[in-house]
Amino acid sequence: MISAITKAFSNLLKKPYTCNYPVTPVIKPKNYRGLIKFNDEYCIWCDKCEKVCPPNAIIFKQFEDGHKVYNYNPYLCIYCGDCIRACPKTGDALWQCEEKGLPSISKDAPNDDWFILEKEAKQSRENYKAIKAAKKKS
Amino acid sequence: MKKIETNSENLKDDISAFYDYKIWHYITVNGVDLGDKMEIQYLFKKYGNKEEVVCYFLTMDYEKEIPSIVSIIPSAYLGEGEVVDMFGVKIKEIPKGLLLEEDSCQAPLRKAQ
Amino acid sequence: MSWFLALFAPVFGTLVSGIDRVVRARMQRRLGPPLMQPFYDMFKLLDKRPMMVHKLHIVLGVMHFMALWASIALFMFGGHLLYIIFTHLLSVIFLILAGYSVRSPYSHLGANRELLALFAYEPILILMAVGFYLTCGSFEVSVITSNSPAIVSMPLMFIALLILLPLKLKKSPFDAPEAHQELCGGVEIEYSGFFYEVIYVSKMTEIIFVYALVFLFAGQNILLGIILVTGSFFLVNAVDNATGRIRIDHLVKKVYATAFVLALLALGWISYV
Amino acid sequence: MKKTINIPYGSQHIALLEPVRFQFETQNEKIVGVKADIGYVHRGIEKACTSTFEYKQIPSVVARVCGLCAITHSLTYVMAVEQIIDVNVSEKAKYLRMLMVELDRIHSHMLCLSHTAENAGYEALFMQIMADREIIMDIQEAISGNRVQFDFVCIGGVNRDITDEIVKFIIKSLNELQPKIEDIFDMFENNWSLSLKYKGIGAITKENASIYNALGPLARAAGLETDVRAESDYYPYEKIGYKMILEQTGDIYGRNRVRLREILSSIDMIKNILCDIPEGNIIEKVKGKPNGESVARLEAPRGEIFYYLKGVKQAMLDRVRTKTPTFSGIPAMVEIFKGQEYGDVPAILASFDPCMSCTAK
Repeated sequence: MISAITKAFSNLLKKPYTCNYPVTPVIKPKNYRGLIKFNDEYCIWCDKCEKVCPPNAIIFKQFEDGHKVYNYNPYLCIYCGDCIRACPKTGDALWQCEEKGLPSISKDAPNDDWFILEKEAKQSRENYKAIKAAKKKS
Repeated sequence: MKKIETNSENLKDDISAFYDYKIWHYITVNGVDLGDKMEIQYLFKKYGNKEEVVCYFLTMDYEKEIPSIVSIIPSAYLGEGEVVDMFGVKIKEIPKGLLLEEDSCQAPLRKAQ
Repeated sequence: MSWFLALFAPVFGTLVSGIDRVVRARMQRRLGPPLMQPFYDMFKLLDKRPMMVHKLHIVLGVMHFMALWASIALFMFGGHLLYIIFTHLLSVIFLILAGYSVRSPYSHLGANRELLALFAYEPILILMAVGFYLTCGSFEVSVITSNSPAIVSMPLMFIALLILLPLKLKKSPFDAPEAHQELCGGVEIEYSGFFYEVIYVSKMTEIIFVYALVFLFAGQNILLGIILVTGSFFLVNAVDNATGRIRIDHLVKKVYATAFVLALLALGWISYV
Repeated sequence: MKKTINIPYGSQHIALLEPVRFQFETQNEKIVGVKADIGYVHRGIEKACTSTFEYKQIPSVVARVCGLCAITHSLTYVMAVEQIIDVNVSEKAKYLRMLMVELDRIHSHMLCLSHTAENAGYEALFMQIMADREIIMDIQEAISGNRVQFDFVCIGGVNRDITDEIVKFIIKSLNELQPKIEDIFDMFENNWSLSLKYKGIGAITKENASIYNALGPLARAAGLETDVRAESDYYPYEKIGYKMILEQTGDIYGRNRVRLREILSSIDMIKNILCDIPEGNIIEKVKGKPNGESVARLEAPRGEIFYYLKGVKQAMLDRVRTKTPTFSGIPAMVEIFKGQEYGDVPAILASFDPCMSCTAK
């Protein structure tokens, strides 16, 4: 107990462990798992990342002429990196940066549009398939 | 996993003949839905050696009632309570409502629903 | 001067409480809250909606604060030490009655413990007053503060008071009556909004009362008084950061075994010398 | 006649960070009856694993059962899946998994110790242990890229390799941590108020521990020899110097001692692991769909964790059963509470290290 008391006094002179977080930034280690970045120039549109993603944070929407658009929801992403490992063009088309994802408050409703988009994307695939099938027939 | 079959009549006799709290570590009670029947498993492991897990199992109809093993293993009421809640099976003297409430979805892990 | 001190005692108490929180945080190597945090808390509590159980509960809470303030005012005006101690006792009894007046089990247990703690420290406070009478020849605070320092003639009594400090300030090891992990604050749990603020302020005003008693040991020597107060302030905080909370039955036993015995010894010493 | 006061403890309580409710019947603050109510936050993860997610995605899902034992949940699941679909994991991946599990054990034990200290009213020790725990969190962040949710293991191996730089960093940090742990050990051993709070409080006998199926540190503090690390040969624990840590007292003091000694032995084990990590692939290719049943057990910081899987040649599993340590520990906990003082309840409860997000998964 005496040693603890002396420690309490000596701690008064030492620097605190904690920091004033939003004002003083914290140091992140190298290879921190952050947001997922995408470059459509190199993408081969194989949809593998979409299939493996556990929370469905990557969605490809397909248009009638066949080209796809990549959509990514940082608020749904769990930064597990499964998409990066599934990607055949890792580093060029899809990579994980060290940037931290920003928090969101429920007022912004970041996921509401996303779930609508999810349905639309599903529908767009089916539409495209139907168009393709119709073309084959003709 | 070593599986030993039993049935609802012999369950209590089998378990009480087999279980000694000084030798066996009771792991849990587990339920598996086989589509039209239920399989209830009682899993045990021996303390301090590397033998495999021993599993006593019985198959039962959804509506039948099986006896509880709480009189033999006092801590089994949690595992049995979970099976009762999740699969809606009937076990004697084990009430519903350990994990789920009255107004929540009943027997969520059953396949028919 | 006395008017000023008596009137602004709650404000000083709040300020000391702010310093206390910063010191405690630094002793744990944290940054801690800003100095004015207790004031911010008070402003926040003003905005909250009071949800009180019944009127008697409110009245007892307010009476607790008023009695405590009155005892401090008596002190600042140099009144009779026994009156001061008994006014303070009255304020604590109001709080205990408030604890019993609601049906929450935490409040009841808190009141039980508060009562036990009262049994532990009240005799020692009275013995201390007797000690002052024996050394200074009077119970009047104004007489005691114009005499030579009483700590010279009864150091053991001062140590007894030091043991009581954590008990009165609700700091470990003697914070069982409040014990937020067990009782969520004990007697104060059913207060809310503005009325909780009254209890909150009176908790901080109590700091002034306790350190005023410490100051009394310095007599007319103001510099010594300041040294005693700051020294005991840091010591209490250090002990708070070096011990856990002991149980209420241990608390009563330990306080009687140490502080009460020391106080008796001090009295014996004074009358012998 | 003594008056009985019923004290609800939880599901929202200052000292209890978990949604569980204990109802204590007390007479003069002595507990005469206890009821436990779990299941406030049932999230249906077992259902989600069999209806929404494919078996390859589940390691990420079960990791979110609990933040503290994230690695043990996904690892036990992965071990069970690997048994079904016959994947042989390389030695290197096994070593890396062991490394992560032991790191997880250290930080979880430290968290438990700090809570035990805080609930005994010793705030400064809580802050001190939490500050020292940051060292382990930094190591974990360096290895896996995230503080809490590691997502480190995957079916067939591990996701990230370890570099020489990280190895050096780990050894440096662990050398820094060791004297700090010894310092904390000294505090728990010699502090006057803590010995009043811990010694002889919340004790369980070896007999009762095995009747009520106590697990992990709770059982080992009572002298019951149960540790999955010694009961399976999946991981080469003997090679890296595993010793079972036993105490005989069974009280809070004994449990704290078990945890502290396990931290020290885990530090030694990690150093041994880092010395002889074998060469090899970290990940094996996985093909096929699970068909059959399997079980897997692992020693989580709180005790035995158990997974039962059943697959029927589909990408989705037929049944995932999770048995978590706290879930089986509750009967023993209820038994310990009887006859204790209410004032000791927070410290006793914290010394069990209950994890309700695991219990009601």
